[in-house]
This record gives sequence, structure tokens and C-alpha cells, in this order.
Amino acid sequence: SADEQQFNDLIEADSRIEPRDWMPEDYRKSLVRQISQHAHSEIIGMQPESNWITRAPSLKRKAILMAKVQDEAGHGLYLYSAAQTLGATRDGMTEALIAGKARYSSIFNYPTPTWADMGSVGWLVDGAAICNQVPLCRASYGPYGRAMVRICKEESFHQRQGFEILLELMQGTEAQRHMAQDSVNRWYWPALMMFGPPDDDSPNSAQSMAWKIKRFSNDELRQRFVGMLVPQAAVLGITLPDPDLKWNDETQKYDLGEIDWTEFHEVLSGRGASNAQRLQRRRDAHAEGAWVREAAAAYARKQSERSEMVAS
Amino acid sequence: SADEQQFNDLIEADSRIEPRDWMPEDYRKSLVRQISQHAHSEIIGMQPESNWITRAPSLKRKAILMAKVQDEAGHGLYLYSAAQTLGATRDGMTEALIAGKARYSSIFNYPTPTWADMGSVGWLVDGAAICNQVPLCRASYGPYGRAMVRICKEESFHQRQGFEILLELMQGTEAQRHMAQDSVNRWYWPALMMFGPPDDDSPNSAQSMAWKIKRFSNDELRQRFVGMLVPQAAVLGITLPDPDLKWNDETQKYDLGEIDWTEFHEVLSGRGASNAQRLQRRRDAHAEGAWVREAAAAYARKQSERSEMVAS
Amino acid sequence: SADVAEYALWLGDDSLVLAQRLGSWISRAPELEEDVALGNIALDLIGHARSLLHYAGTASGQSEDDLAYWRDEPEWRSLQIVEQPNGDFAHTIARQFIVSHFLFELYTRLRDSTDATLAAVADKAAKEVDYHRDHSVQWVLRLSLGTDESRRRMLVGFSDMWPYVDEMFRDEPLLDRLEGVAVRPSSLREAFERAIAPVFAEAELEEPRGFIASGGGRRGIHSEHLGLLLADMQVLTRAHPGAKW
Amino acid sequence: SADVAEYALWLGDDSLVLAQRLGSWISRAPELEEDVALGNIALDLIGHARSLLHYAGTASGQSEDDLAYWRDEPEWRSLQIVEQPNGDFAHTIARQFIVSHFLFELYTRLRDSTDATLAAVADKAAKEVDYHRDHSVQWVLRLSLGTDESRRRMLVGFSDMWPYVDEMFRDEPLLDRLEGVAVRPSSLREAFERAIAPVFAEAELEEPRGFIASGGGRRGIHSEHLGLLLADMQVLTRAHPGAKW
Repeated sequence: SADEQQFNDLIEADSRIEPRDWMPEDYRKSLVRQISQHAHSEIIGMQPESNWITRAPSLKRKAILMAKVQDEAGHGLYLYSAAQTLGATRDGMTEALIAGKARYSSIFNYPTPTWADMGSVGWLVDGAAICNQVPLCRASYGPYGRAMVRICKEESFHQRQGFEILLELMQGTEAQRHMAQDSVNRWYWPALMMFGPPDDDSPNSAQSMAWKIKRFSNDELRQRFVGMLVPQAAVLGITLPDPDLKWNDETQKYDLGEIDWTEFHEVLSGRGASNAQRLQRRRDAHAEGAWVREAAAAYARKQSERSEMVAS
Repeated sequence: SADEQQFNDLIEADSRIEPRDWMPEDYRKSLVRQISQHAHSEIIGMQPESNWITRAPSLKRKAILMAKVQDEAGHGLYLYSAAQTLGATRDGMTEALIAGKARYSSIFNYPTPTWADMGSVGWLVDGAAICNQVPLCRASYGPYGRAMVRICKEESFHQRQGFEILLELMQGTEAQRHMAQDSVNRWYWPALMMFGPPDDDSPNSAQSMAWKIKRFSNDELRQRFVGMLVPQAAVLGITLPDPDLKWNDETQKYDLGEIDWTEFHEVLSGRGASNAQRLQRRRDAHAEGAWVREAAAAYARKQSERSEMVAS
Repeated sequence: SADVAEYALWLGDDSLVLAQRLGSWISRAPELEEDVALGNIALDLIGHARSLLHYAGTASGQSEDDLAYWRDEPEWRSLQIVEQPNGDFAHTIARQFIVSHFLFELYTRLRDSTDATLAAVADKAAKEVDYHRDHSVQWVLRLSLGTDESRRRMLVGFSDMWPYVDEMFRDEPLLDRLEGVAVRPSSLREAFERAIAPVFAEAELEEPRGFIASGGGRRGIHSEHLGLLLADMQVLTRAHPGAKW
Repeated sequence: SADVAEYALWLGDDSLVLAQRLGSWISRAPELEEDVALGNIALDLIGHARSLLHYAGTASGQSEDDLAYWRDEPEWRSLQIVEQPNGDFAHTIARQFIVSHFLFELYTRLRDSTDATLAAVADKAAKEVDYHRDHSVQWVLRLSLGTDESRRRMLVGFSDMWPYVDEMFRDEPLLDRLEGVAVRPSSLREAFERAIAPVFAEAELEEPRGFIASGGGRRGIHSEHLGLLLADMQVLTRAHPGAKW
């Protein structure tokens, strides 16, 4: 059709698709799935870090951490808005999350038992997220791409803060250095898994790349991430917990140790450390806030009735 | 009347009045007021101590403190039962407490900011309570007297435990000794106030004494209490915070410093440190437990319906 | 001077304790917009606390973190209202409404302090607290006039927080030594009442009567809630004496 | 031996953490009778914890309090289920129902331990835990069959606690070195299922399906709840190193 032709031309020309443009139903669905999943990840991703807001070890760190978690709430809001331009409703997305029907990034099903995890989450998790997300700033769907521009700017700030937390710990007492290394040991592999299964085992990727929703393969992004980590780990004086990790001059890539995809699939299927806790907490916050949302809605209704009465 | 004569004879003979005996309405009312007030004091009195259950500094102390607070719940139960034999209902008493219409001992409107307060509450507050209560074991109303026998036995155990907490602190580090002295400074005067206003200013006492519900005057009990404290304070090495306190050979009594009855009346009229907190907490626990009590009642109803069906 | 430092400590402690309470809401708020809004308010308050504690510590060579993490409960000078538990959202809003109105009047006046540092902090804070005030006013209206349930909760929230209002406006002896530097809280009550009256009128609320807590936060006397708040707040820092973060 | 000590620590930590949770109910229970009942259970558990931690400490010259107050979170060996928050009363009952049934099977079997101390502790504990089991069974029935609201809450309570059931029955390598001394938790699951089945049948409940937490408490891996529990529990003791109480 002419619509389809125009859509394909726009994609071909690296132009943006906007909400009012025609788009294939699968493109729309795929985007809603990806954007809402991303939004859910921001929302659930607040939890592992909010765990340390009350206990942050200095006022400066407390302020930075609060601001960060709050940014994540903000990212959730932009992304929900972007998904809404595709016809998804916020209530619908929220219900799907709470009912356990919507996915969010599995990485947030790991717990944050120590303060050093605030460093690792920033350095490794946000770091991996940036590698995933920077290309999305050029995503073909306009509202998503623009949301990602703003998000990436903040994420890279978060990553630097995570690095600084680890740096401070690695320059600190022995207990602090140990805390940092232990934390990186726990987060390194899960962070690598954030790029998803190897390319030869990744079903949705091809179409997403054709539509320019996705622009690099999982393995390409993983390589880019490790390439970024290695020199930073040297600065930190921290060891990346992969004895097989080394630069391969022939392939011009890093050789990586075997990733434990069994763990990945276990966590994905609800058998991680904190899946239950994360959803329980979101469900409880949502349920406990119901009366507040209802009050706000009732008040808004009454106000608009009143202004109508005044107007008529 | 013959009933009245029999009642008076029983009182005269120091015999017990039992639930089925005739009694003057004012006697009943006075008892209900006193017993329910005493029950409420046990219930509210759990709060200042439960404040330290999770933070008790050794497992032994944690166990002792738990047992103590739990004893108080038990005392509340005996006393509610005794009041119920006089026609009061537990729901009615509970509602009166939560609505702020029923009194409880003002002493529990003081907070327990430090662990040493677990010592002072035991030594001073339970000590004063015992002085008040031991005579009540001979109270003319049977169920009350018998409840008091059991309660007094446990209270004197609690008092000894409070003394031991203070003793351990006074034999400890400087910080511990300071904590103990500071706590006794805060609790001594409020404990003296527990005996109520001076005799010449105590409206309900005369009738209660005639009915042998009460057997010693406020000032007599206060003297007895101070007489007990002085040698124990010497053992502890703790200073009672009354520079005017000394034995008077002439009167054969202790001279006491001036008690600040303004403070007493302030606290009594709802202007103490913790009045609001105490009632709020009781109200919240009661409200949050409503669905549990309803479930238990519904289940009991269904069970008895079922057994009736089986029987018929 | 030590007196000015003590006064800065009072105000800094108020902000820090309240920020700590609000921080617990983040990721648990009734809607995402409130995670953001309460987070913003908490961040502003932490900012005020840091400035004030930093200033308070200069007299004695202590850092903001020395003061925040290494003082025990009786050394805290915060008002009892800020340590009151979050409760449900209505309790948090009631507390925020009361404290924001108090702080707005306070900082507005403190901008004229003869102490340049306090005046500068106050100038920045007054603007921010004005926004906090507005946020809580909106919620007081929504909750009071929204549903029966929300109105019931708003009433309970105010009635549970009101016992701690009196303490805010009490003058302590320290103020006699800080004429021109500090603001007498007693002098703020009228403006406070004037500011909240129209909101209460529109929300169809009355000031609760009943308990009045005896207070004493400025002298280190606290309700039973502060100890637990500090246990949590200080646990990590105290486990690593001397460490930097 | 160090292995026996480690095993005693596991069981002691379970009891202590659960007692700590239950202790928070005292003065807040839905009715006075439950203040008493939950207090009794907590006291029994503290008793078990003290015996077991005392025994665990003899190998290394540590007291029960050294172990209770001076270990950091990763050194705790408790199962993740015991550190789960109290939630509402249904959550507490679900947790207690599960753990009491587990402990009953465990202690019943541990009475035959070749280690005389463990056998003696188990003998006493089995009787007490049998009562705890009964208490929770009664409440599971009341809440499941009481009102719609209570049934709804009981279902949520079980579904929130069930993810932590699997971990209880996992064998750790230590057990290979304690044949005859310790009980293999994997060997208890059948008896556990057999014991709860009739209660679930009468209560018209089914075992929840869904999440299964990856666990790891025996290796010091905990949910995010334990750190806060310890912050509170240890704060006073740690503020006074070396003090006696």
C-alpha cells in the first residue's frame, strides 16, 4: 500500500516515524512491548537502589542516590508517555506489570546486600544499559528516540557516579575494597547477560534491526561494553571476575569466558533471588496508594464539574 | 435492705464479695472504673517497653523483656475478665480506651529513649505499682483480689529484673552508668506521682477505703515506696534526684522534696510527652487487627453452625 | 559562635530528619509522579541540611557527616514533628503541610538575619519551601475533598500530627542570645495560622484539638521514633569508623 | 567440631531471626491473646537460639551474644523465609505455618542425632514447635474460612511466602560431612507435604505456584530485609563495645 511504502521510505531514510504516521501493526506492537518493558525496568529498578537511601553513608551520597532513584521514576514517566502515543494505557501497563504478565529487565531481580552495590549498579548495570540505549536514541520511532536522548544523558551521569562510588571504596579501607570487589564479582556476569542471548539464539532481533528499532546485535553490544569496562577496571584496581577475559589480536575482540545462560533463564523464569520481592513491593505500593489515586481522581472530577457549573 | 446488710457484713468481716453477691451500684461502678483503668494501664504499659524488644542488648535481656511485656498482656486479660464479672464488656472497655474516654496510668505517657529506661520502669514504675497493688490482693471483690495475687507475684519479679538491669549498668562503663543515672533522674518523680495526689486532695479515696477496695492512703503508700527505694539506691550506687530527701527522726518518715503536681496534671490532661503516641498506636493496632477478629468470629460462627447441623 | 552553631544545628536537624522520612517513600509512593515530587522535596531538604550542618560544624571543626552520623539520639535537636512516622500518605501530607508552612514563615524571616550565612541559606530555602507548601496544599485539598475514605484518612493524619505543632512555636532560652540572628518561633505562629486558615476553610477542615505533646526536641528530648530512624540512618557509617565514601 | 558448630549456627540463626520478627508484634497484635501467643512462640524460639548459638560458639570461644550481635549480614546463616517481613497478620501466619511445620519435622528427626547436645535441644524444641504448628494451623483455618477479606489476605500471605519454601529443603555440602549428626533437609520435604496437605484441604487452599527464590541463606546470601533487621537488633550493643548488660 501507499502507507506501507511511505513507512518503508521513512525507515530507509533514517527519518522518524511519528505517532500520527501509519505504521505496521507488528511495528507498533513490538515498540509497545519494548518501551513498556523498558518503563517497567525503570520502575522496578528503583527498588534495589532505594534499599540504601536511608542508609547511605554520607549526606552527599544520600542526595546523589535519592536524585538517581528519582530520575528513574522520571524515566518511567517519559517512557510510559511514549508508549501511550502508541495507544497503550498507563493503567493497562501497570496492571500487566503487577500481574506478573509484563517483563522487566531481569537484572533487577538481583539483590543489593551492600553499599558497594550502589557502585556496581551504576558502573555495570547503568553502563550496560547505556550501551543498549545509546543506539536507541536514533530509534525510528520519534517519541521513543527523543525519550532515550534525555534518558541516556542522565544514565551516563549515573554511570559516572557508580564508578566514583567504587573508586572511593577501592581507595578506602581494606573492608571497603573487599566490599567493592565482592560486589563487582556478583554483578559482572549478570550485567553481561543484560545484552540478551548470543546472536545465534535471539529470535526478535532480526526484525527489530530491520525496523531500526534496534541497531546492533546483542554480541556486538556486549563486546562494546567489555571494551569500555576493561580500562575502567584498571583505573579502579578492581578485577573483573572472568579469568578467560583477554584481548584477541586476531579477531580484534575480547575473548570472554562462558556465560552461564542457565542462570539467565532461571532468573527470567521467576527463579531469581528477588523476583518475588520486587513484584510484591510494586503490588503493595500500588494497592496502598489506590485510595490516594481515587481521591485525586474524585477531586479532579468535582473541580471540573464546578468549573463547568460556573461557566454555564 | 437485707442485701445491703449482708454486703456490709461481708466487707466488715474482710470476706470477699463474689460476682453473684448483691452489691451497691456505686461499688460496682467504682470497681469497674478501677479495674478497667488498671487493665488499660497494662495494655498501654506494654508500649514503652516493647520499644526496646527488637534492640535489647543481649539475648538474655531480650528474652526477659519479651516475657515481661507478654506478662503485661496477660495481666490485661485477667483484669478484663475480672471487670467482665461486673458486667463490663471487653469491647466496651476497648472502645472507651481507644476513644480516649478511659483513663490509664499517666506514667506510661513518658517515653523510653534509652535502654536504661527498661531498668527504671522495672525498678521504679513496677516498684510503685507493687506498693499500690499488694494491698489490692486483699481487695474486697473476689475476682479482683485473686487477679491481683497473680499479678503481684509477677510484678515483683519484674521489679527485681529492673533492678538487675540498673545494677549491671551501674557496674559497667561510664557511658552505662551515665545512662542509668539519667534514666532514674527522669523516672523518679513521675513514679512518686503514681500514688496520686496528696491525701488532702484525693476525692475518691475515702469511699474506696471504706469499701476496702483501697486500703492505704496515697501518702502512706508513697512513704512506703520511698522507704523501699532508699536502701536499694544505695546498693545500686545511684542518686535519687531529690536533694531534700532525708529521714526525719521526729515524724519517723522521709521528708520529700516538693512534687511538681503541675506536671502531673499536665500529663493527665493530655499534655505529656507520649499521650498522643500511645493512643495512636493502640488505635492503629486495634484497627489493623479488625479483619482478623472478624475472621475469627465468622469462623467460630460457621463451625458452631456446622456442629449444630451435624447434631440435628 | 557556638550559639549560632547551635541554632544552625536545630534547623539542619529538622531538615535532615524530615528528608530521611521522605526518602523512605521513594519507590513506594501512590503514583510515580509522587515518587518524583517527594524525592524533590527530600532533596531540597537534604540540601538545606547540608548547608546548615556544614555551618554548624565550622565552629567545632566537625563536618556535616560527623554531625549527621556520629551523634546519638539525645544530641539531636530536631523538632518532634519531623521524626513522626510516615504512616499512610495522609499522615505524610499532614506533616509536610504543617512543617512546610512553618519553615516558609521561618526562612522568609530569616532572610533578614544579621548572620550572612544564615540569611543566604534562608533565601534559597524559602523559595524551595514555598513549592513544598504548595505541593502539600494541593494534596490536602484532594484528600479532604476527594472521597469519604480519603477525607477520613486526612482527618486522622492531621489529628495524629497536631500534637506536635505546639512545640514548633516555643521559644528556647538560646534565642535570647541570638537577637537579630535567629527568628523567634513564637513570632511565627500568627502568620502560620493566617496561611493555613484559607486552606482549611476550602478543605472544610478544622484544626484538631486534643493532645499537645510536651516536646523538647531542641533540648534532645525525642519521641520513641527517632532512635529507630537513627539506627537505620547511621548503621553503615558507624560500622566503618574513619572511612570515606 | 567446626562443622557441628556451623550446623548449630544455621539452626540458631533461623530461630533468632524469626523470634526477632515475632517480637515486633508484641503490643501490636490483633488481639491481646495474640500478643501473648506470639510472644510465647518468640520466647521459645529465643530459647532455642540461645542453646544453639551457645553451642555453636563453644568451638571458637564466642558467646551467644558475640554471635548474635557482632556478625554482619553475610555471616548470617538463616534461611531467607525467616527474615521476610511481618506484613499483615496473614503473612506472619503463613510464614509461621511453613516454618513451624518445617522445624517440627527437623527437630523430630534431630532427636536421633549422634550429637548429644543437638539431640537434647531438638527434643525440647520439637515439643514446643509442635505447639507453634498447632497455633498456626488454627489461624490458617480461621483466616482461610473466615471472611472474604481474610481469605483474600491469607492467599496473598501464602503466595508471598511460598517462594522461600524451596530453599528450606535444599541440602548444602556441609551435610555430607555431618552424616548421623545433622538432618538432610531434602529428606523432610515429603513429611512436610504430608503434614500440611490436610490443613490445606480443610482450608480449601492449594500450594501457590509462581516464583521460587534462589535462596542461599546458608551461604550468607540474604534478601534485602535482613540488613535492616540487623541494623535495629544490633544498634545498642554495637554502640557499647565490650559492655555487659
